[in-house]
Amino acid sequence: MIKKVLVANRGEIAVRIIRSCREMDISTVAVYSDADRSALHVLYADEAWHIGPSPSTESYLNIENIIRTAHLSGADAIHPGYGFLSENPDFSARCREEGIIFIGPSPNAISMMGDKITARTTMTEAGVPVVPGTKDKIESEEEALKLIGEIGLPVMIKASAGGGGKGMRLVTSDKDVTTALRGARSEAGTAFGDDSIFIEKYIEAPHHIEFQILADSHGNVIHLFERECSVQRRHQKIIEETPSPILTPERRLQMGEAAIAAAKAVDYQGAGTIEFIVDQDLNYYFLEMNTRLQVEHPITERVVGVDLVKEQIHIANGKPLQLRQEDLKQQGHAIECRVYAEDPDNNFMPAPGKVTHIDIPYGVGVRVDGSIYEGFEIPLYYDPLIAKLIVWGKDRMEALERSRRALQEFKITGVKNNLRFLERILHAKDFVGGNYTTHFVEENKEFLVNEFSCDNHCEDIVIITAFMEYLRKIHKASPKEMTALKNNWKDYSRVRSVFKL
Amino acid sequence: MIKKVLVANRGEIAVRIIRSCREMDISTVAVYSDADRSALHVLYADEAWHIGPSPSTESYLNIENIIRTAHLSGADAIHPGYGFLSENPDFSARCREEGIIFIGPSPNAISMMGDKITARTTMTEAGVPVVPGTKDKIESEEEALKLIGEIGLPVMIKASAGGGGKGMRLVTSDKDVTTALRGARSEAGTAFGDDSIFIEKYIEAPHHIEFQILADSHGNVIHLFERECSVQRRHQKIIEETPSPILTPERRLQMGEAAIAAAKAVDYQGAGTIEFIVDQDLNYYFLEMNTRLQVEHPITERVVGVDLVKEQIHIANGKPLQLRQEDLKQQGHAIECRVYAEDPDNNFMPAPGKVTHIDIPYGVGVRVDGSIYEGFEIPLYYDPLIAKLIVWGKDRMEALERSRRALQEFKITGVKNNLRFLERILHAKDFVGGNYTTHFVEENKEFLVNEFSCDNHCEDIVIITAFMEYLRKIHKASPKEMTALKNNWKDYSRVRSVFKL
Amino acid sequence: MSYEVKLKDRIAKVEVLSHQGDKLLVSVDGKEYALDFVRISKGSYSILHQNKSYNVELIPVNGIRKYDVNTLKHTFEVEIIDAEAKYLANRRKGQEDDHEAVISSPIPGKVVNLFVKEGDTVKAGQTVIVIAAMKMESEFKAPKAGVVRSVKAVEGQNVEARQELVVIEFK
Amino acid sequence: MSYEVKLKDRIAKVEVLSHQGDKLLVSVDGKEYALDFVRISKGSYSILHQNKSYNVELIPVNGIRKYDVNTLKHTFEVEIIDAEAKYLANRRKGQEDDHEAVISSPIPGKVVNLFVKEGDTVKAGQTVIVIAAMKMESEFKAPKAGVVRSVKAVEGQNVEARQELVVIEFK
Repeated sequence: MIKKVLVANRGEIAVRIIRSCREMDISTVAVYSDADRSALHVLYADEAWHIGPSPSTESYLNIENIIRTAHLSGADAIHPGYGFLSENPDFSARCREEGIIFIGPSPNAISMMGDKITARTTMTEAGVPVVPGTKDKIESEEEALKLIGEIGLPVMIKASAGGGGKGMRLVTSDKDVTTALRGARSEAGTAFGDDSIFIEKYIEAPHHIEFQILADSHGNVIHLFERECSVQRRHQKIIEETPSPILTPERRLQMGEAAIAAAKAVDYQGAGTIEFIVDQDLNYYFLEMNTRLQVEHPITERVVGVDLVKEQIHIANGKPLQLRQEDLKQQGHAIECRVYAEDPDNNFMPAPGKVTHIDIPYGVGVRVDGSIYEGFEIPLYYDPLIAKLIVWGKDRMEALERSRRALQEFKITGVKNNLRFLERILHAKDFVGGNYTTHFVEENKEFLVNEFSCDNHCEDIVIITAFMEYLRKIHKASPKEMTALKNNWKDYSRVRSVFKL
Repeated sequence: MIKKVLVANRGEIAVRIIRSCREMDISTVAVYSDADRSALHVLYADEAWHIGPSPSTESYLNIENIIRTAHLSGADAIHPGYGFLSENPDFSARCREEGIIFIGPSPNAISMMGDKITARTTMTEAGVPVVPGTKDKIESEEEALKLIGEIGLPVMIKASAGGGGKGMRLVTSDKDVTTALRGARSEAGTAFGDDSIFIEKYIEAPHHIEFQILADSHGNVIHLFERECSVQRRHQKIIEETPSPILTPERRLQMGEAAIAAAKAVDYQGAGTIEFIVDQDLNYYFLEMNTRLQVEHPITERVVGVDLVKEQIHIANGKPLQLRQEDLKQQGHAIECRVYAEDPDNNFMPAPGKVTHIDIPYGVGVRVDGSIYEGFEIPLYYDPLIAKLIVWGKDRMEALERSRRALQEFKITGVKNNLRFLERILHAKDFVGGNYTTHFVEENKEFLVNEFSCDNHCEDIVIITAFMEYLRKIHKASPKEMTALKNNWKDYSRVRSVFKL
Repeated sequence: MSYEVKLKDRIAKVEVLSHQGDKLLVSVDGKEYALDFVRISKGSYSILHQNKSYNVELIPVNGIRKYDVNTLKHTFEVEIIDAEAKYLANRRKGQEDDHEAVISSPIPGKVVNLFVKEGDTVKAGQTVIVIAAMKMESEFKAPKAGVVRSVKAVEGQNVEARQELVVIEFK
Repeated sequence: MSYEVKLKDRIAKVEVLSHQGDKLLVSVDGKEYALDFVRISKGSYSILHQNKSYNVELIPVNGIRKYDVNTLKHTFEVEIIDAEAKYLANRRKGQEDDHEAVISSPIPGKVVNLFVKEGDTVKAGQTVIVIAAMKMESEFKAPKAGVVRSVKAVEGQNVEARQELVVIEFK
């Protein structure tokens, strides 16, 4: 039984893991780089050990230092969180060698899912659908035409040696096939000196939908339903929800079974996520597997009623799953908004700096996971994710309305952040409608960067208040100046007749 | 349809009601007394209107001022919260006369349940069990003996004119009946000049268990299961949980049906609570009905998955209930801890004053409803309830462990409070075991007021830190003094050889 | 260069031995502590001692000598005893009056129960009076055994803050 | 006794007409406001205007003239324009250089995509370069139409904070 866990991570996920450990009466060891001496996970853990300089390659990615710290602190297990070493098969292997429990899957499962081509082959063999197409080079036009016939339009033709969009052609109609093929090959030949191509089914309006699975060491695998993650900007998820507003119960069942088959195919143990790309007709294709906890795991926790970190620890302890597939249900609806320290008005540039003030939303159905506090200096070395707002409602509409209410109350001052951008998303027609694709942010760009208009008078009230505070401070700084000011006010009130409410 | 709600209350419940209104896009009007100009409900509402001086009789209980404010502000409905005017039939009636929707039951339902004798009679007629005994005076020994035979031992004999324990006798054994009867009557005669008595079944180890009900204006009544409220101090609830750890599914079903029958008997509309007293054999007796929202309603919200304030508003709008009894389920377990500004070390005396610092717990399964902020001055005119911690877990053990974790993180500084006392309750063997009665606090008094022992070194660390802060401040106050101090340090380090980590 | 610091009933002698950057060497009642000592924001410190992490919040109480202190698991009241504090403590001691107890309520309320009358003998811990204030009931008990010398409260009536309610003369 | 206050592009003239207790009469651009104006804690005010409730939080930004401001529904940056601010603004104006744009990243990162080379013509809003920093990708666009005068970045390579990456000369 695990008694002391070293959390090989930082930020909100480290804090979140420590919370569950504390509830289980497990001791916790935080590790920190130079930049993180004052980080919340250091303050919150039972122990804190320094593991190196600020750049993560020298600290949070430094396997030697982390293993040494585990031994020195007497930790019997390591939780890798997400990112950093969480999907590094060498780290998982190294923990095993050192007699430390790695709270995650085997090195082999990580490796198989980490390599795109192995993963694709393994999935095909397990009967899990992958995006139709070929990963072998195509060298002749006949071969290409035959394959396009099999896959069906639309397809994307890509140069094997490609990059930067060169040699890429989208084909949506039969009459364009030959022209596109020739164009792509010729462009590829010119640009890269190699005119071989790949052909892949083009998903026009893709949804990113993933399934949470749990697998124990006794061969039991269950899924905890899906998360809809199509609100993305440059492949970075921004808002996730569950259930997905587009899935039917039948399709959910099928995809859940596919997710379980995928996990079984690599003899998976622990918590993992199978990502699918889904088209408008609800055809679904395996994209990849994340062999770790996801940032967005709390929405699953909320609708299924489970603490995923605790489940991970139980599995790592060799216990059989207590949850049975037939008992699991999606209760209501949950939405997660990711709060980034970034500037939506300036290319979404990450915005490290000092947090001067925070207002956190409370009340029914609201959970906030975060890693900042007033006075905290967000370091520039790591991910700018600083908090997550997880909101539950009895149905999607309530979750949406509650998320808006919570975002309105959520304020982080001192560093630029995307809170108002998130609020805009929750008011965008496509999001409210529920049928949005991974193109959502791009398609709604203008709406999303607009500001909410101010109430009547509200600008003036803000101006007045700031001004009064300024006068107050001047007064404190120099009483003399203020006395003059006060007399002036008296003059005014004399002239204008005294006002009474 | 209600568009603007006046919340005729203050504190956490006013804030909580405004939150749900905001999610429903309903405007909110706060009312405040002199003492509450800076209270959170005033800051949080869309509008705020002054209704009178600090004593609640002149403000929150002033029907005229509240009705006038509703008209002036254009509110079409009033939510009374709990306490204050919430169970005042005249207020409910007055709202009706004035064409304002009262979010609560009819004056008649309030009156019938407000009068103990009418309520008892009505319940008996509706087939809801009440505590066996008589409310009519008994004047002869024969009559008394006959009744005791019917009720069964133990019974409590009480003087009709009684008070202060005089003329009271607990009878647990047949052989004592006659002696006790005569003793009680003689004592009563001497003390009050009236030797008539009452006889009531004595519940030895009583549990206080209540059922939440919802009733719409179309005759639909459902119950949302029970809340176990036996942790009390001087009839003041401290911790509530749901499900009750002692109820069986069969008994839960019966009591739920009894609760529905009770509500139907008074043609109830809105949210209400039927309180039962339950003995160790799970015999249950109607105690009273609270014709309003309860302080502890959030634990029901959490396990049933419903926003009770929104349901109240839907019912007030004349909508039929969307929830059906057969769909309702208790999901997991929830515990509420009531945070009072009171001093457990000094007779639990309420402790008004200025809040200087707050640390609020976060993370999975944690909800905090409150009405204080840093810098807020808790007024001495009202209830000392300042916050509620509502924690959910997949089962009772998880809810308990998570509540402990959350309470550990919860800090309110500047005013005395019962946070540590609450934490002690969650460690008390009787509470952990789950079979505790309304005598729990009294029986565990010594355990509950003890302190948690400090970790090794932790006192010393606290002493050092306070001392260093003191030196820092002295230094800021008088640089000269500190320079001398610094030199002193140098001397010491020279003598003792420089220390390096 | 050592000070006394009071925590609960304990008075500890504290002495800073060296302080360079975040490295602090200090002794408490002769026991030495080598700490990584960092001020993380106003009134908030992170202390690592042999890799144990302590997060200590200090909230000043009237001035710079007294603090309400929070750690993750505990809360304390701490007082630095400087010359002024010593003087005040000595003066208080001189005035202490230990032959009677005056029971009063710190805030206004209403007498719910009054269990004694003048001349009654009371045991230590016996409930003397119950006051309701801010909707809560508080029981006031006799701190030691004694005799009720005077009763100024009436059941059912309101009382002011700090009003004398019951005086108990100790035996 | 009037000041100018800047909020977004607007510069408003503010004048206190009277202030007695919590009652404040003030004009903004000639419009009068009668307010119930209460400071509730450090940097936090409650304002009632015709019974509308405004809760305004002010977080000072370097000194006393600039504030980040939160209301329940909005956030703003506000600046009080006093003599010093006017002087600074005038000086800035003189230095302003509007015939070219220098694209740089405020924090260190890595060039993910570089879409232009020296001599390329760019349209207003066209993405010029994509930088990854703190694991996030940011697109930098041409503010106006122009010609790329110089490129100092290389795809796949790291860049320093404020390093000149691409210079666009406006037409």
